[in-house]
Amino acid sequence: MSKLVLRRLDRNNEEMLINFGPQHPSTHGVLNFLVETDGEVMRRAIPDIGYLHRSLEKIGEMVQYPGYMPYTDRIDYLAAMFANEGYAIAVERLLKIEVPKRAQYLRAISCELNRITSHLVSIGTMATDIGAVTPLVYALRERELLNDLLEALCGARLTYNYHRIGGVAFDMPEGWRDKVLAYLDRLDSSIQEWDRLISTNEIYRKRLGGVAVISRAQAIDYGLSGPNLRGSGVDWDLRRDVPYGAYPDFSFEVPVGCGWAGVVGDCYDRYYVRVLEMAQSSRIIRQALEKMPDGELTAKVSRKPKPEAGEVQSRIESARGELAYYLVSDGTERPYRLRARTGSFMAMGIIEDISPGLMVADLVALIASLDVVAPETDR
Amino acid sequence: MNTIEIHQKLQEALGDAVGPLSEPKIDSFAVVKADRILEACAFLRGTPGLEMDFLQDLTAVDWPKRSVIEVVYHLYSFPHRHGIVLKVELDRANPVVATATTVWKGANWLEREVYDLFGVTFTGHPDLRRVMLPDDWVGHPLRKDYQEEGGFHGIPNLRENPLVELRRLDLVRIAEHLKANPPPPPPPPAEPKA
Amino acid sequence: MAHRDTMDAELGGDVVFAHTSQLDKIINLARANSLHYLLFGLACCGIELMQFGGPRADADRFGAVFRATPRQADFMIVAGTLTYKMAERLKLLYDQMAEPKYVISMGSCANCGGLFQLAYSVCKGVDKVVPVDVYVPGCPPRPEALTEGLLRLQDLIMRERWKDKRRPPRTAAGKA
Amino acid sequence: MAQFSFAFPKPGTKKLLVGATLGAALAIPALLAGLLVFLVPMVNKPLLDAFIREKLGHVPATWVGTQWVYAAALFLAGIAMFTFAAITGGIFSWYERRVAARIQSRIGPNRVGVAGFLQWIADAVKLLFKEDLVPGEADAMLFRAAPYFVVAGMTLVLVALPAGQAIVVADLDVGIFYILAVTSFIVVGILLSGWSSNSKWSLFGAIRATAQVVSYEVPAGLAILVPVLMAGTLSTQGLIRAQGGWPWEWFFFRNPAAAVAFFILFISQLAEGNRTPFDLAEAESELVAGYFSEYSGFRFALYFLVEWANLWIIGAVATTLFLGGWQIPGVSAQTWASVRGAGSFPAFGWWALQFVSLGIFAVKTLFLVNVVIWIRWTLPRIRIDQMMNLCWKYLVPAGFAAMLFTLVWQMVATWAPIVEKITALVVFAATVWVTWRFLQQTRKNVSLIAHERVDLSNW
Repeated sequence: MSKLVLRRLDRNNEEMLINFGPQHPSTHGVLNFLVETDGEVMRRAIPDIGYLHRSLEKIGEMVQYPGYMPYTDRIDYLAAMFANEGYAIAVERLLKIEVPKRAQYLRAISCELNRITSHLVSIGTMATDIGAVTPLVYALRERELLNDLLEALCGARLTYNYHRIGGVAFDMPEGWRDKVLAYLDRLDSSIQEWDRLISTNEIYRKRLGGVAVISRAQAIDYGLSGPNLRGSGVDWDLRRDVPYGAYPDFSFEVPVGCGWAGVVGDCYDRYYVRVLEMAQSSRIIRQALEKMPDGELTAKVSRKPKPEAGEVQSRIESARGELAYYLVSDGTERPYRLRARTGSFMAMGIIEDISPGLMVADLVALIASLDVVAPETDR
Repeated sequence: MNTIEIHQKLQEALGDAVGPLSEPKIDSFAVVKADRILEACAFLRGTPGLEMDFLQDLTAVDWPKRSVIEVVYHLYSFPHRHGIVLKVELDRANPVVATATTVWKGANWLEREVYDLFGVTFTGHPDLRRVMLPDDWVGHPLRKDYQEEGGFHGIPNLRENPLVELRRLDLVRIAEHLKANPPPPPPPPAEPKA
Repeated sequence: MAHRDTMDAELGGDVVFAHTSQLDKIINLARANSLHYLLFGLACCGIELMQFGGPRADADRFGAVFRATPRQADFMIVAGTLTYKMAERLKLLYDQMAEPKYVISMGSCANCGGLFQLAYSVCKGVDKVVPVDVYVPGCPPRPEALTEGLLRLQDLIMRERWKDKRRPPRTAAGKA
Repeated sequence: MAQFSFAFPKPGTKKLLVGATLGAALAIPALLAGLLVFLVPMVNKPLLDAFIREKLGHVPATWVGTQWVYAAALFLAGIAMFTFAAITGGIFSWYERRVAARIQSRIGPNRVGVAGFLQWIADAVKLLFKEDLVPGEADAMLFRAAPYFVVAGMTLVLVALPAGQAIVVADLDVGIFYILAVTSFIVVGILLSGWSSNSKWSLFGAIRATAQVVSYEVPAGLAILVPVLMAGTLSTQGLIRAQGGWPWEWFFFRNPAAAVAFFILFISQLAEGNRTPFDLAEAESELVAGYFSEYSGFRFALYFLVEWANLWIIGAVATTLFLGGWQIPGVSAQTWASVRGAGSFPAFGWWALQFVSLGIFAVKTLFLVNVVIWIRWTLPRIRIDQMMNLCWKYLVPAGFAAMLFTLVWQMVATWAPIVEKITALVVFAATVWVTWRFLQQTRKNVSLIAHERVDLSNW
């Protein structure tokens, strides 16, 4: 059993070793960082995760294929739709099922709504970590309205359990479409409000611009994905480049970081990419609502599917980067091995190498800009 | 480039260290000999035309029947948009493989996770510690034969059935009720008439 | 004396009303209306905990604001799944809080392990680690449910005598 | 369920609550104003002498009890100031929560009393009855003592801080420098609390706070020099007397450098009071709660109190130096003298005017307090190196420049007073215009989103 070996602290330099978390206002859940500092400047920050390790991969081997769907919600509670969708796509590929068009559109709509809620929390907590409390509350206010919409669609505010193997659980309720459109109008103006409130704030830009720069090569090398990768200037989006579901039917742009407040790949880029993505999500939802086809909600799937032996991987663009389910089937009713590759886990790996030389206040900005959430890192 | 072409290139470079591409049931993969995996990875990353710069996933699967632990590498290339799945089969009793951190930095944490949950040792890894579980945890839970211990540091891992507790409380309440309102003594048995 | 382990009389437990004096009532009114909670979100429920302080549920109405440090918190909302790794930290945080202190267990996972009965690393209920005053069911509970839990806690406090809630004096055996 | 039928609030409590709140809301400001107006001017040697001579019938110079009367007056004034600080601190804490809630489209505390007005009393009572916890590894004596240093620093400032024409406990000749000096007392308390807690976060916060407060004393001192140069006195009352009641008679408008100095002073005060964007010392998202992380119960209440009582000090110092203090428009020094009358005790009109001057001072101060609260709930926090940069690279040079400019300006102003008058009007007009533009822009921004607002209730 190997233990963490810490460098001997240099007492003459008055270095300190500080435990940052697991109960700390800005760790977003339960993460722990061992921070070696020399005054305000960090020597190193060592992430320590696992405080929310809920054995989800082991549970996957114990329950049947449809029964795992509620557990996927808990893999990423801020973006549960994506976790649902990724799992559903993986099992569908195992079973070789074609999903009806309407279900695919509903999946896209629900996922994009979820992406907005997730990004709202992300950018809101980011502002709070930088010291402005009000933007988070504004984000929560917007999120309440979105939660109402999602609740009307699937009956839950957070853990949706909406997607099914072969489709989705429910159709849109009556009048839902108009409410969504009304909300999207509101969203566009709230993004403007958000820009005026915080994105263009000089202190905010100074705090984030040029801080904790992750270069393009580094981002790829460390396996970052999603907004973090795009923040580093890599033009990559699975929805566009490896299309799945209904995404080929929609036209949208992929925002890429270009050094809005300093250098490409700094915290501000990662932050602002998320703000822009919300607007793109709204664009996708409008198109999907417009083109919504009629048809079945689910394909015909047996209640206890028994896929043939083999293995698949499904990749989707979650709010926190690439979410990939790796499923190994041995021909029984239960998965032989279930593995979820998540964006946050990969993002945690880079913190230790980026942290030297940053200030303690920058660590907070770095964690927030990478948008790591505990369930995704720990599962 | 599709998977078959990539596999061909890999086989040309490494010879018989690369096994055949699995029968494409659903997703196909190639098994590489454990001592050559690093070479295969470096080849796939470095060769122009392949450039697998993205270690998309690294995980393991436990096969107790075959007495094998498979380490699975999902590789992908951003510039060329193609990918391949490599596998390494390790001895279940003593799973050791070279680390891929020299090729992709991102492998660091993925390998730590595999070490933590499967007990696979990655030689040359800079910081091989448990990542999910406490340092003094016993066993590697994602192995198929993992037996759960009875709790951790004195915290029990079982919870009593709430119904049992409710029934006990019910009995207590009935007893107290009887104590407070003792039932009237049973009427004396009627004397049989003579 | 009001006990921590009061169970509903419906379930056979005893709810004993304390004989509170007028002074106790005034103190209790102040205590019940100024409950600061420890900012401590564990899992999914942590997000609902955030919404609990947000515009619609607005816990601030009841005088409940968050404090980041356990020393200044009056009650702890254990929001989410408690793993073994975290359980020891939770106990530490609980010990660091100043008396009188309360615990609200939020969500099924915190109540009994909930969905994660099969998990090898999840503690089956917060009450295995710290005493719990109010259980809020749900997975995750809505902010409204948590507000109800807060009101229940206020009820509980109103029925207490302040003196009973003090930490016992330190014994010779060691520091408390 | 029957067992939870404890009605709270009980039927009938509501009327009581409304009554109590309204009573408190009226009585507390009245009490405070009364305390200030009637107790504080008593700390005045001629007045006390007259009191002894005419009401007690003794000769002050020879009577044994004279010193006792002086001491009693001082004691009463001290009590008055401390009560004032405690109660304004409490009310500000409630007020800030309400304002913050409105800024964040929430409601804010509204259960304890009408609009939650008595919330601060509930908080205070709760904290009094909470366990006073001393961490096992802490330096117990210093840990216990530290809050008192902070409270003492805050209270000592109030001694020389005026609130009305005669409402100042001690009109010191070096008043404003005395304020600068005793403010540093707070640093001692902060450093002690951080050190003695034996917690790394506390220490971090304390070091940050110390660095910040000590650094920002420099620009604050330089900015204070500008009005001092203009008035030619260090006495706080003297500074106010050198200004006038109308806005263009304030130092802020009379000298362009003074306007700059006002902002330097205001920023420095935000930093010294640990308010956003300079709340690095108690940065919740970085340092848990900063230097008072380990404090609980009563001792935490003291920090709590100082934090909000500081709001008044921030506003009052800026008002005194730049915004004309208690000066009533159109009431000159001669008017004050004539209203007072020639008797040994002031006439009734004088007391009434005291109330007016207190009111004017309070309005200006509360305006600044509002600005501080508004800034706190809007802006993010700056980083420590940026904070130091701002201080040493921008504020200190600007402070020096403002001081030197003022030296020249004063010569010009004595040579041709009309220049000063014209400048005052121009600067005043410019300020009005900027304010007007700001309000217009705000209205425009609000209208951009207002028409699409959806009710927050479940739609």
